[in-house]
Amino acid sequence: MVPGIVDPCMVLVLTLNFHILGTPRLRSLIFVVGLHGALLGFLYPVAHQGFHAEFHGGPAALGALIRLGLLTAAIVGIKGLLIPNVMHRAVRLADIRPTLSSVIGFTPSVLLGGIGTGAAFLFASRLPLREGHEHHLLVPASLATVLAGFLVLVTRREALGQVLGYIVMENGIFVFGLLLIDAMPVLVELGVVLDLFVGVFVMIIIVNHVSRAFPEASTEHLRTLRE
Amino acid sequence: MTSHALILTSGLIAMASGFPALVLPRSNAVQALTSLILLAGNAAGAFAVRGWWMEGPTPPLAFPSPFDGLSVGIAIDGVSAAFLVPVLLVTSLASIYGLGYWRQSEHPENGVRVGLFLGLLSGAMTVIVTARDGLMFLAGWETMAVAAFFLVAAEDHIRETRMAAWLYLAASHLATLCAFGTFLLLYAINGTYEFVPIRETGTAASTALVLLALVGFGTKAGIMPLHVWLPSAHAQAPSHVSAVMSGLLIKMGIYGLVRVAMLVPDMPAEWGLFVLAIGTVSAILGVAFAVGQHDIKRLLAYHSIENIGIIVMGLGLALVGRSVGNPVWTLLGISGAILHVWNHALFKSLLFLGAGSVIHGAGTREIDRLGGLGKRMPVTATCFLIGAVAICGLPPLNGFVSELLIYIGLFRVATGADASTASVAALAAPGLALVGALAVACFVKVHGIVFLGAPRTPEAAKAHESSFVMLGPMAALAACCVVIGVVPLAVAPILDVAAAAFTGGVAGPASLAESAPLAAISGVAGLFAGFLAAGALFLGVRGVGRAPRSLTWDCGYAAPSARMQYTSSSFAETLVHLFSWALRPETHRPAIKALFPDDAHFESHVRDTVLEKALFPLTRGVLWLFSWARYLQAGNLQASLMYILAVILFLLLWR
Amino acid sequence: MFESFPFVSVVHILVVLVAPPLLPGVINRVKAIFAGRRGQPLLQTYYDIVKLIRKESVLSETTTWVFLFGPVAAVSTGLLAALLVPLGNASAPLSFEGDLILLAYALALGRFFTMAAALDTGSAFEGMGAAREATYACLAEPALFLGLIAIARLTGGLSLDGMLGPALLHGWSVAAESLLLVLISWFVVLLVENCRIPFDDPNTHLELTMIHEVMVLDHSGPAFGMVLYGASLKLFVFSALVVRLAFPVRTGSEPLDWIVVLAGTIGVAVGVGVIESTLARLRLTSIPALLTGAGVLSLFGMILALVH
Amino acid sequence: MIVWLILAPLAAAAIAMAIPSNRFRPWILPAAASVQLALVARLVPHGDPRLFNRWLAVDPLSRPFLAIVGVVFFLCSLYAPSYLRIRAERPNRVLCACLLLFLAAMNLVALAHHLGLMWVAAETMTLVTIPSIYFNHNPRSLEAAWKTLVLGSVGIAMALLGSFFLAYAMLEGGSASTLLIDELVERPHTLSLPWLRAAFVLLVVGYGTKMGLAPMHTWKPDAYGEAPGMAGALLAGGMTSCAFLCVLRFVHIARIADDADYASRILLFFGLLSMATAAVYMAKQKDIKRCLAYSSVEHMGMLVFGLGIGGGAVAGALLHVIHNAVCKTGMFLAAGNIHRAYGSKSTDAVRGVLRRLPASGGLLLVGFFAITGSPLFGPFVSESMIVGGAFASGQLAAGLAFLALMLIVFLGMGNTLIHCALGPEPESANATRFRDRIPMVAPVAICMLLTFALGIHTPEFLRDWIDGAVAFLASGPAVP
Repeated sequence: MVPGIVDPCMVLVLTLNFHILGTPRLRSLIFVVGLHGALLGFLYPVAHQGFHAEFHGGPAALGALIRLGLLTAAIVGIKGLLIPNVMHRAVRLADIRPTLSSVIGFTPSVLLGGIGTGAAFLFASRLPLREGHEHHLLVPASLATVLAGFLVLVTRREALGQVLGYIVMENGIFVFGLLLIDAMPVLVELGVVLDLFVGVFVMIIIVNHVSRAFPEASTEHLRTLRE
Repeated sequence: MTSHALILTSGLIAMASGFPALVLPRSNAVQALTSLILLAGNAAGAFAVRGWWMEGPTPPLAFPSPFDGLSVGIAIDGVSAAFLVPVLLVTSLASIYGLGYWRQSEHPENGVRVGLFLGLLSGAMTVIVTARDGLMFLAGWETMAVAAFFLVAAEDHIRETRMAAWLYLAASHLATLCAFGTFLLLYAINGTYEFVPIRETGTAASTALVLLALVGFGTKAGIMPLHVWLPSAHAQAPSHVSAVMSGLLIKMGIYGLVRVAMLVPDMPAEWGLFVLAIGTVSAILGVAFAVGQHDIKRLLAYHSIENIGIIVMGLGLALVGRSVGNPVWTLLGISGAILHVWNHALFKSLLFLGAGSVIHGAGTREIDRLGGLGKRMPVTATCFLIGAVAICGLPPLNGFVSELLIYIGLFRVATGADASTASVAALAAPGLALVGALAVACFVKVHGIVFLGAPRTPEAAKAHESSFVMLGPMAALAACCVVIGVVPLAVAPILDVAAAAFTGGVAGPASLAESAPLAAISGVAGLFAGFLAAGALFLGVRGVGRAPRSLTWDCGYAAPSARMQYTSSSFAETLVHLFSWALRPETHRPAIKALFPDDAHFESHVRDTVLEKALFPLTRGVLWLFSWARYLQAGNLQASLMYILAVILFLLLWR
Repeated sequence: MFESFPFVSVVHILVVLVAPPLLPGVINRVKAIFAGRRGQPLLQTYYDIVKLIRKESVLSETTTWVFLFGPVAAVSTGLLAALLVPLGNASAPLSFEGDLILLAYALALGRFFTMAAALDTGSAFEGMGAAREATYACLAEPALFLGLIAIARLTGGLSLDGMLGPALLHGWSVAAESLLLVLISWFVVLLVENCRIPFDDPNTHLELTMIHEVMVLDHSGPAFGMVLYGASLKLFVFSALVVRLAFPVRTGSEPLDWIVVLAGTIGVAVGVGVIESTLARLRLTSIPALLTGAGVLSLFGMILALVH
Repeated sequence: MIVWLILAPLAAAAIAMAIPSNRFRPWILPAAASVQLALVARLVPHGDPRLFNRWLAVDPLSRPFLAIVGVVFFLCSLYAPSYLRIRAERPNRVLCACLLLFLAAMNLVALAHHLGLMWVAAETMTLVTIPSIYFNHNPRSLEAAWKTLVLGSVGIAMALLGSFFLAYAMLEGGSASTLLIDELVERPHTLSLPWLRAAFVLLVVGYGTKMGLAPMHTWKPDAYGEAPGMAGALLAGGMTSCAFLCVLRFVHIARIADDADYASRILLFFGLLSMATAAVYMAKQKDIKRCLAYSSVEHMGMLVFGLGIGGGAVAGALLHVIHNAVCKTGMFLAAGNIHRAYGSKSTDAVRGVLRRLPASGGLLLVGFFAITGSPLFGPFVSESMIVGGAFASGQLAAGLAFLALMLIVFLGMGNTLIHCALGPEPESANATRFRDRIPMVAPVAICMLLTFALGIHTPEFLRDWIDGAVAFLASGPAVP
């Protein structure tokens, strides 16, 4: 019952994942992560079956339509525009090096991402799925994206890279949320977005501090607190 | 007020005795006040015991507990009373002694602290032996443990003292946790923390209970190889504290063992034999280590291990007797153990107080730097001699009586039991004989080197006798040693009651007066005193005491110097060598290279083998392993994130 | 006529008071015979003691009352021990359950004060002697007790009277090998406790190698007389123990029993003399090995008694 | 009414932002804390009708937690003005506001009766603690703040994914999907087991990160070590307790779904692993505050261990939340005083505390004995319930392992703290002029007195709360 457009989008998401894992260029990464977020934002109304039902239901659904539109705009706006912009500003102001580095290198990152995606598919195929969800890519794509985000978090040395990894991970979780839109009250959805916004915002503030305290903004420097 | 309420009050007064001094100005008078309150508390305790003795058993005093629907209680029974008597007596005497030994004006920094925690320690022990349930017991237990920690750490500006205090605390916490586990298991089995016997044995829980109790209380009591904390703590604590610790605190471990033994009435005989065996080993090794020491307080501390071993032997004997249903063995074992608890409390406190007097007078604990103190400190020397003879178990003093009970019990088992049971007892009795002979060697050494001969250092030559407040308690303890040794029948009734409490009235054993030659001991003591008097009279009549004085015969060498005297290390050398497989003596020899070497220096030490050769390496090994774990947390955020990922994947795949 | 307790006790006490100094004389006579000399009179020890009691004494400056207490304690404990060992047919004057332990511990008390007296002089030699005495006693004591356990197991008695009486005869009949081992072991204990060759040479002239003799170097006059008497008492006690162990037979005639025991002790003294004449003193370092050997013999004896 | 528990701190935060004086601003904290305590005293005993479509409520489970938050915050707020007076060189506007927001967030976690709202509150809790960790504005505190933020956010993301999984488990199980606790408790649900289990793992990992369970604990020593003692106290006493409440909620759901055994296994795993990790890293620990942080890891382990054991141990775990919070708060405040007095928190410099700071040092030792399970103190009571529960339910090995780990922890912690407390004072040049002063010792003393009092006697109302919470945890829809 998931609209047919969702699956191609998921393929796109997965492709973007690989790009995120493979690119060392910060600007390109910020852009792609923004794109990633925006894409999911657009999927939000598409996946909202309850809305479709209400929409066909009659004029009472107009309020719902407005709500949906605002929410979509908020998600797309925050994830696709605001966050990339803030990040670009941070890069510019804090004079952060424009390339990222990886603990294990970029090719192995992509390779691991591939393995992770395969594992996600395997895992998802073994989970009992609800009728209508079995043949869709939502579950595996969600898990694969979470894994990809985690991989970026674990392997990137720079603080900003980790922030981006975190966003990717959140996006993966959001993909899963698409399955549940009907069941989940709007407030929680808003919470997701707000938390993402606030969380990332605070992170960026800290990254600014970090880059002022330690040039290079690499977390390699953040290793004085240890056993 | 019932005797149960009175004994609790007594404990609380004792605990509170040091608190007024916290707010009052620091002076010797306030210190005396602290002692006085403690004495008042202990006197109340004595009245409580007397009241209990008169009125017989009454229902325990109960309070609501911090737990749901449970109550905790206080009561005196035979075993409690048997432990209460030494507690009340020795803490009082130690407190008085402290007024001279640890004067506030001489110890402005920690005088108040020592008074405070000594009171807490005394009261806590009263609570322990009267507690009727695990919670009350543990409350008293921990108060005691922590108070003793601060007492050991009284002189915490000395590094060794800090190490000793920490080692004590570590061992003490092991003991506390084991006791904790013991009573929790009791709770799990019985559904109550009250001391109610377990009816089903042989289950994993009851086995664990007994093992935990053995480790926990054994650690507190200082059974070899769990004794590691004991020598250094006793050596570093102020002497009157050492007296209380050695005389009483470690006995609380014994009390715990006795109490747990009462909770598990259906123990197999093998456990009793095991206890007997560890007691024997502990006694032999304890005294062997003692022989090698040249610090008088460490030496006395190792003798505590020995005597605890003897007490545990008695307990093991009682357990064997209980298992096979032989009331006489049980009676001899438990009353021997409890009487030895008393005796050890008396003579070991006496010896520690004597050692304190020596330290106070001559300023060192090193036996080899003393000598000839008998002339300058005659009272201390005589009291110490009485303690020394008593601790060796020699007639006609108290140590002999308790050891005799245990010996007779062992001989009875060896002659009366089947071959396998008898074999343990048949090895334990010669073991005890070996212990006795070693103790004689050790105490001849201590007394001889410290008090006899000529002073080895100028400090020893200038030693002064202690004041009356210090000598009085020692004299009192010495008198107790003599009285119990000469008239053991006087203490037989309370031992009978304690033994009856131990068996829980099941197959009530015969009275001690019938089972052991206590009356004969008195007769023999009288006869012996007659012999001694006759001999002394003879020498007196012959005027030997007024004989002319001359130099000691030294094979024609007429300029003997005090440093030529035999030292404690040389005295013990052969014995240390005989036991070197266990003692691992450490010698530092000079390397002689030239024909005419310069000043050379030779040292030998007997360190604690378990501590140095087992525990420290083990700790280092564990710490080394732990240090590897530190690489897992090298401040790397990526690594931390990976642990999260890893644990999620692991748990998702863990079926 | 021996049935009445006090009379037997009086005999016992008289024997104990009078007989002991004879034994060193016997030993010395045997040694003299082996050496082809005429030797001292048999009663030389009595003469020595009497002479010493009449002499003046000199004390060391360093000593205290403990020094004089040593000989007193040695004699007192020796007497006490001697009253515990059954000699004739009737029981010893002092006899109760567990008296065997009192015997061992009374002797230990005597040893304690002898050693303390030695240390009181502050002499390195006397300290050395005390140390050796203490050390060897540690090894001898278990051997003694292992033997006692074996005997107690075989006889079921816990007092020396019961253990060394007719019940022991039964013991010899059922477990002779066990008791034989104990007997050998106890004889070794006798030698070491009384400082005889091969453990100690009472006649040596070098203080460095002595044990008992060096401890009493500073005693003189009456006190030294007591030392000699105490030493002979101890020898007598151990001899009597060995005799009673080896020969628990009751002849039926009570005077004969007394004669048997006394003759036995003299026999033991002869044996000691023979050993002293034929064996050399051991090196000090190998003494522990021999004593341990004695202990092991006793242990075997005890094990045999247990499995029996 | 209960909404004031959230609104009052928010208002106070706004006021704090508005007050210009660095010196007077901190007094808003005790004021807000008093309001909090008054509200808690008013509301908690009775409970309150559900609010906002049953999204907020005081239920039996949240009662003890609201009380803890109130007490811990109150004690810290008593300490705060004097502390901030000493630290006059640092502006405290953001700190004060964030502490108040933190209070609001903790209250919201305790009140939230909707799993999604609870999650939002938990996330807020993480975010608003960051400025207090970064209070010192030096590279070390920045690092600590960064690590706390990233790990906390990842954890909270996992919790979100877990919540989604849980919702999906309901969908898949065929029942109407709801995250409202009341509905979950009242209506029978069939949940899809694989999804439920995956959800449970993610949720425990997620909220466990906030609690500081090993191996998600790595932020804890850093944050506690670098934050002011007061903030450390709030984190250790307040935040971790609230995170435990979140875990409790999911254990409740697992029980409703009849999958308690799986949950127990996961909880025991985390419990023992946390205790073991704490034991390992406490050995030879040279930093007092990090040592306390590991102690916190250990006690969080104890909580989930008790929960995993089940039976009487659950009540023990609930009680232990309170005992641990009170005692740990006092210890962190005392450690803060020591840090002030020595200008260091390393055992190399901190020696002879009992001589330099007799009150703080003595109270820290009291706290040490209390927290390591000495009888007479609160934690002993709860720990004995936990281990006693383990023994009573036949889990002998687990109980013994618990005791053994307690011993190792004692050894490690004691080695650090005892050696700081005893001995002569060092003659180091960097000694500050700070000494014990009543406003900064009194809160510590109150904590220790409370700990002691709770060890002697558990008050009737507390017993009722615990019983109520245990009953609530056992409640659920009738099995069809």
